[in-house]
Amino acid sequence: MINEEKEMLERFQQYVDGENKVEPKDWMPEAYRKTLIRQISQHAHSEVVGMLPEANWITRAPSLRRKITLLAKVQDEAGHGLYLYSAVETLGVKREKTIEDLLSGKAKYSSIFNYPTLTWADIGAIGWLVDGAAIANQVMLCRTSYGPYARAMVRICKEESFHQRQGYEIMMTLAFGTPEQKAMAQDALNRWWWPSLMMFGPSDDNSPNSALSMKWKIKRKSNDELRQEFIDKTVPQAEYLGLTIPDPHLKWNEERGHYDFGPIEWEEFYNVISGNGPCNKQRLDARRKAHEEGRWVREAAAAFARKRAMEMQEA
Amino acid sequence: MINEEKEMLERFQQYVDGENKVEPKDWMPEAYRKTLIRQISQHAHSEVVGMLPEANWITRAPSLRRKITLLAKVQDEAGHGLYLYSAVETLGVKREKTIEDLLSGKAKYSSIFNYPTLTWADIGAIGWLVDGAAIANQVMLCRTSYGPYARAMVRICKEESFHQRQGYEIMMTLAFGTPEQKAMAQDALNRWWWPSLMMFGPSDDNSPNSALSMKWKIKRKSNDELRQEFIDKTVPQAEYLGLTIPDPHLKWNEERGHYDFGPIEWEEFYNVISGNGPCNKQRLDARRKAHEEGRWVREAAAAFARKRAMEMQEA
Amino acid sequence: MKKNIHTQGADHRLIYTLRLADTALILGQRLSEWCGHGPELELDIALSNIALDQLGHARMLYQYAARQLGPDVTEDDLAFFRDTSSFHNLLITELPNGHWGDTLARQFLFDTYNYYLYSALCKSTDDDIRAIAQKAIKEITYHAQWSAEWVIRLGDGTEESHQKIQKSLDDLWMWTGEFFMADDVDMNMADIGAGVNPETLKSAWESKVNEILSLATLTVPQANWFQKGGKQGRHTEYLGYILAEMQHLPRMYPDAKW
Amino acid sequence: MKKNIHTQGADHRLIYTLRLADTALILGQRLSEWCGHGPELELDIALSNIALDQLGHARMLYQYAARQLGPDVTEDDLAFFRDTSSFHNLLITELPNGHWGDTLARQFLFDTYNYYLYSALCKSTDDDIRAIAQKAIKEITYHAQWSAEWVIRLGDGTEESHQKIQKSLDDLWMWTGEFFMADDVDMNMADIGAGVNPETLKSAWESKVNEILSLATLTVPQANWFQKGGKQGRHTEYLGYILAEMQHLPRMYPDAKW
Repeated sequence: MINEEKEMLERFQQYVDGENKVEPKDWMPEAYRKTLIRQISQHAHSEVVGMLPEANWITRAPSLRRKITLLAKVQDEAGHGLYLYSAVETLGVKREKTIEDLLSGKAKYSSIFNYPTLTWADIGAIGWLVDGAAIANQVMLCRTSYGPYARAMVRICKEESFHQRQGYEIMMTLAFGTPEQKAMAQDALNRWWWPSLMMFGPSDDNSPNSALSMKWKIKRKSNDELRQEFIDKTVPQAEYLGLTIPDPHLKWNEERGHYDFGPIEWEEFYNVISGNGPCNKQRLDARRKAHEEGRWVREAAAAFARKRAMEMQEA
Repeated sequence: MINEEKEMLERFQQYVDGENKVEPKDWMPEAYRKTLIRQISQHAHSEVVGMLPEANWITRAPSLRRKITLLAKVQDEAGHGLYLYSAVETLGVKREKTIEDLLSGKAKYSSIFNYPTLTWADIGAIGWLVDGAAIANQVMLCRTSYGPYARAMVRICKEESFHQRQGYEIMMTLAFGTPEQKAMAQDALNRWWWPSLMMFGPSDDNSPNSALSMKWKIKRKSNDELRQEFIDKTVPQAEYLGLTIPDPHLKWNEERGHYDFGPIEWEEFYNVISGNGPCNKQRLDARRKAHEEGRWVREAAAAFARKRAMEMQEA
Repeated sequence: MKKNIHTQGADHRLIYTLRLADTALILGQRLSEWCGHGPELELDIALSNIALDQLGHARMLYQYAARQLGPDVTEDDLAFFRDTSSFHNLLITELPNGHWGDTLARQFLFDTYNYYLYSALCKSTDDDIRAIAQKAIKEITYHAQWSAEWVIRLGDGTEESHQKIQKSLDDLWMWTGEFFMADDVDMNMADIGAGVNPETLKSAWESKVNEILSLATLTVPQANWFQKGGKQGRHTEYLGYILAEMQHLPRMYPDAKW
Repeated sequence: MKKNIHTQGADHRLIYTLRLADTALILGQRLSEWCGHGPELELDIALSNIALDQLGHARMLYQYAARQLGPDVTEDDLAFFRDTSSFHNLLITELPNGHWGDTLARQFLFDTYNYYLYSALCKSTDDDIRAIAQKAIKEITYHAQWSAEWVIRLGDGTEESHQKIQKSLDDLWMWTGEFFMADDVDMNMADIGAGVNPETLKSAWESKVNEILSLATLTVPQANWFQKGGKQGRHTEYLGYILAEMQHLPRMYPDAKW
């Protein structure tokens, strides 16, 4: 490494250590930029792919109020996708390119969206658990070192908390409803609990990129810390609902001041990530179909805009 | 007309008058052939297009027994379509060509299938009324002068009577069921009654082709005769069900020994025939889609058959 | 235990309210099928917005209809416990979404009609209908602008988009006649100033549609026959499937609250 | 008033019977969607035949399951008054039909499995299952022949058909693993000779599939991970829609007889 670059790297580190925000036009290490592009893209893709399992219940929501709330929620996720694709653009990658990487299978998105939503209770469980896990991560990211990302997160976090409360409220309605509704809620918790814990990513000793992300203050807490926080917060909520978390090892540890929990089946996690989840193909196919079938619309809009721009110029 | 042809025409008429069947290889007047091609094709198309309104309820039939019976019935109609396309082929027109005429909109099919099936009771009403009207016509056609058509009709009539009984049985179950079921049955009768009467075609004074068809014994009863027969048979069946036929003019005429009935709205009839019915576009689109999307399958089967035939030859 | 609500022989005010409500609900339901599948995120969001507005209007109208029926009936009973023959929406709202151009063309034809309808309903002598119309008209005005702009964009975009949207308009045209067909319910509600005689909306609708299609370099379709029946409860074959999907869950657990 | 039937904690014989019944019903239901829309009349008829057979098998099995549940339960209660989590069909049966090649490929993969399964069930120690299997096996044998012939025809037909059916097989492959995954229900039923350990069917199925695909000039797909869960009541997102459509009418009028 030539000296100049080393120096810039040190200056960058000091800048970040001083809790300053990095802005698009600032110099940044190439690895910092790449890490951010990968992470924010993944986050954007997760919002967009994450629309699908929930949209699956809009037409079947059991009341008009729930239908409207769910549609508005999924629409918010589209909005989050937009903010985040814009944040990626500040790092020099066009939205079109970012989306291509998703559709080609090159880019990843949160593995949790490769599980199916099988009953209405899944809409509650996703709000409560999946959004809950996302928020734990996002609250941390509100203080991430990259300015546009941090600002997008502040906006997103506000809406996500709202979604999470809605999800928990669905769970309450079910858990305190008829026995059939309560069984539906328990079944959803059974299916979503472990995938939610996996959302925080591999344990710290298997997470090679984490150290650098922490050093550059992209992340501020480790995967395991965030996971523990989430569990500690969620267990009492499940207890309040009268539902059982599907982990026989789950137990309050007085000494640690945290809940102990059972081992996570990482084999499944890596399998789902690598494309073998129940819905990977279905989700990507749906996004590809939307993209392909929307091409003529996007092209028409672009052609129309060009025509009008030319008319303006001529006038 | 040259004398020879005139003579053959006379001989043909005597042959037909003697209640002999015309067979494919016999000489026949061109107008006879054309009338038959048109009529049998229309009949074939009606069987095939007629599958659609009933197939619309297979996945939603209210019991397993009804589901199976309905599926078997619609399958029978496909079979009838096959016999009839074969009968057309004996007149020198290939099935592919006959189907093209349907898909291009050149050929017609029974207008009744351009009405939608809106409730389960419509499946009963179609069996009872539409199949009932079809049978009145088909029983007559079992004695039509063209041999292959007459033989196809004998076979078809047997199955149609079975279908009609099934339809009436559905109506009985509904009419003697809950008040909601009875209302559903009445609603179906209200919607299907008049279109069923129109199935017999225009009144005799507006049916220019009828005379020749009667002379050649293609038909043996006039549209109005058949319609009256159908009404006379159906009214007591409706009475047994406790349902009201939606015709305020309907009344037994002691003197005629027939039911009098109200005027038919021929404007609607001609409108629906000419393409403006509620489902004309939907029905033809469905057939076109099936045909287009099935092309590669038919081509593959043909290519495979050719390959195997060549292999046989070479061996 | 829930019972089905039937509207055969119901009074004119209730039928009229349900026509408005059902039209809004079924269109909202159809549009919501697009959510997550739009041509791009901005359009996904825009169409979801219209769906949300329609569903919002449906709720207000069902609440009013439920009040007419008495204290035991809720908005959800009306949405989830009626069969097709007691639904009174316009047929055009129940047609399948088709491709984006089909959806957009339907939206433009409907929004333009809906704009003139709700503008008139803002002067209804029925306090509830008037209040609802006055709340809804701002949103509906925006819908009509948005869909008109998109018709222009697609009509005057590429050759492909021009052909596609023209075909969509041609296919949909026979479903627009129902906007303007008056029956006793309409006439009685118009007579007491509570509703609108739909025939009076026709010429404004036609001029606006002509104006926009002309800007879009598109041809106004012709038809000499229009489909009808939705308002009276006689629907297309599509509505049964919409209701099966929409109502399955509440009907599966009729004792549950959600 | 009808109540939903739940199978959580049901005994093994009932679950086993329902796995067979539900698999037959859901496949029959899917296939019946083709009726009226096949590539030609002969194929429409042939596929309807298979659908009819599957639905017929489902009825016999539901009647047996209903007998296990007592005199108040009917075959229709089991088909129309259960939710997804109490359905126990194989996942592959609930996948959308796709194009003709997709349907055909699923049919071939399934029929071949079903043939070996029912052949073994013809020796079941459970009198009812044995009697049903013995009735069904002739039809199933015919299905397996028919779908194998068609796979060969499409594989060795045109370039287009070859590519299409290969893609169909590739896409479906991950759903075939469930055929052979045994759980406690399977093992207990196999232990008493009433059921079959599905693992024992695997090698016969593999050889037959290899043989036919080879005749069809097609490549046997590879997968290192298979989908599962249907037998245990954890399904794809498709089943909910199938049930909504299938069950809507009986659920709408729960007091009616049909």
